[in-house]
Amino acid sequence: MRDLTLAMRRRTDVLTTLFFFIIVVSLFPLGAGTEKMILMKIAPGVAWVAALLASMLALERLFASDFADGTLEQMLLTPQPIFILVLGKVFAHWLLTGLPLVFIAPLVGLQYYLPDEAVSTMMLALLIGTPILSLVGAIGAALTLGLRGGGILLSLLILPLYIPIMVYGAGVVSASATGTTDLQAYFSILSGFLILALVLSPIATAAALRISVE
Amino acid sequence: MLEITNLTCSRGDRQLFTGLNFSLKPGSLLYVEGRNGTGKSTLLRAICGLFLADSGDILWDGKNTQSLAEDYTKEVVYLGHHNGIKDDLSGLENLRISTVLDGDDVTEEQIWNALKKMGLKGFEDLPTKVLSQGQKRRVALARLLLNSSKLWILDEPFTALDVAAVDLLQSVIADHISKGGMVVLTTHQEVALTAGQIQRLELGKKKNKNV
Amino acid sequence: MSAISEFFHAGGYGFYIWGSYGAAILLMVGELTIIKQQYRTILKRLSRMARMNAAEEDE
Amino acid sequence: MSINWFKYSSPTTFYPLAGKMIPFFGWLTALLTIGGLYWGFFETPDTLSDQKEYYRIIYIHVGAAWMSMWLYIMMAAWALAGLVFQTRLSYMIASAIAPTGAIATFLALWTGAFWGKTSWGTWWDWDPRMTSELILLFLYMGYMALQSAIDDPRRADRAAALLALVGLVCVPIIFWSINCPNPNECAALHQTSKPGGGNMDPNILIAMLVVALAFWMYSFVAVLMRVRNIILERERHTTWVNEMLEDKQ
Repeated sequence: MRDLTLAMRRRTDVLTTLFFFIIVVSLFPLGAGTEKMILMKIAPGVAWVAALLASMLALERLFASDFADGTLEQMLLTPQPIFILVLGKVFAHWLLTGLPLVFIAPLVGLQYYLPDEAVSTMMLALLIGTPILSLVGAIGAALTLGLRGGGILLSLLILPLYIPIMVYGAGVVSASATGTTDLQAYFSILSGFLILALVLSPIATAAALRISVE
Repeated sequence: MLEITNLTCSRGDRQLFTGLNFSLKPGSLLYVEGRNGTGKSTLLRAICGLFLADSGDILWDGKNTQSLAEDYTKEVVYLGHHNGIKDDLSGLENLRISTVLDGDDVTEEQIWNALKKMGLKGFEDLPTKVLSQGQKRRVALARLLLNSSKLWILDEPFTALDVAAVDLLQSVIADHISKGGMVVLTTHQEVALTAGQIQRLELGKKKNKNV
Repeated sequence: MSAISEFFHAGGYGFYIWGSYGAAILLMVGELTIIKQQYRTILKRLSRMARMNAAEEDE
Repeated sequence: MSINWFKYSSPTTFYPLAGKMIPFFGWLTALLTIGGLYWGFFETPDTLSDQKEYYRIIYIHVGAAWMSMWLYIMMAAWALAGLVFQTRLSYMIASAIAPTGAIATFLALWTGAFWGKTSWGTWWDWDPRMTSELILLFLYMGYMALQSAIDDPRRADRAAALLALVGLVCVPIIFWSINCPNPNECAALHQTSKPGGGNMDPNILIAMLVVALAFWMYSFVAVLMRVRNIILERERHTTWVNEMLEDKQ
């Protein structure tokens, strides 16, 4: 799709997000002490908070450039249903910010002494969870389009909505790190969230875009 | 056929116009006049569906445009203050994307021809950020040549264009109207429009006249 | 100890109880006062604007 | 002929109507507060089985907590009405509810902290209910922040309304996720530290309900007063506002 070709021309964005994630994750041990037990305990939470923030970072620009040069107006006027276009954009956002985090997750596991099963659990959880972050975030990005201080406002609006994903995303990693094997329920809930977000978020985002473009 | 009945629009706390009525038949041009801030752009955006009017209806062939949704946007091409082109992409890529999104079946060759006709020969595959304002405008206007939509809504299409390009655009508009198309446009420049049936609508007066 | 001070003492929990009730009264009365204040300033400003407009029309 | 339900949805007719309703709800608030608190302080025992006199915080705590949630639902409902019917008044009411809702939420947290200090020995605990209230406060803040960040009132109204609806969809999910972070043993986490259920003194229950009702009436007063402000502010260019101003002079 269009957004991918466009996004590929700004490859540095991917690296920025990725390095942001790595830096945030690396800072925690320096602040909280490098004791193995503590690190293992906070690892899931840290990884998810860093993922939330990294995903927020690029959200602000999700529709901003299209808004500025008028292509967003044009997209709203095409005979394509808007939610398809929104899905395309969100998918591009996820490919560039969410997917890299999944692959970088083993590094977190290394830094925080996580057992192997926990690392693979974390990768799977991030794989399901990060698209939800992109989807929900898109609503906020559409609402704060073109506003002064939109980035800060965006985090104020969206971060509370991220809580459930973080609770279960981090919960499943903790559970797996402490040796629980029954993780099915966590993944069912996360997948449920994903389906819900896939259905509702593009509609809400499309409505928000219409409001903001006016 | 485009019909506007009892349209009322406001921006912020201010009411721009109320109870606006007019209709536009195939093969005619509507020239929206008025001073700055009288709601010309808003009216145009309301017609194409980007702006939600306070009240009133916009009918396309007798049907409400809001319920027609995609069936209506298919028939409309809008060109606003922004060119709606991506700086990072070339003129060629920009047009290819917009034609795909518009659902028009356009060949690569047609795009080259359209750009050539707009006087952009040799600039086709440069990123548009290296082009001048007028050249960017021409890329945007090239969309008109590739589009099969009936209704053109042009907000200040003549800005940033040189004399030759103004003439060219005029002939393009005239051509579209002679083929039974409709054009709604605003302009601050006094441009001699030669196209067939011309209607004028002046905004910002106490009563809206329909000539 | 009189009955009233005993009542306010509330078995040693006076601070907590009156801390809660005090906050409630403060916030609610405060909210209403602020709205009332806003109302007055809006009215004042609007009537000033109306007078200004009337003066302009007279000229 | 059918009744014109939309008659009162116009700010012009609603403004004087609200003005007439405010004193009515005001008196109701005062009456219910005095009645409820009298009942709660003088007709109830000083000590419950495990709680001492501090349990009297309950009257305002529960009232505020109920109102905070109810007001959010009402706010989202008016927002929805605004988006569906395109009535400006609905947006105005929705945005008038937000600050009162935020205050109720804050009050619930504040009184909760005082209660927590006496009953659990700590000002703050990551108790699911308190955490939920905190999140609710964030949602109110987000709504107000978005509304005030947008200069164009039309866009502000509609964007904030959409946000309220999105919040409404997410609220149950958020609360539920806080309540049972471990889906395998959800029920075990439910706290029963508050005096509730079957063994509550009926007098306390009555007082609690009456005070909660007083809170409700109070929020009517505050919201109606604020709506009047918003109407005046937004409609200042219209003739009816100017005529009304002339009448007052």
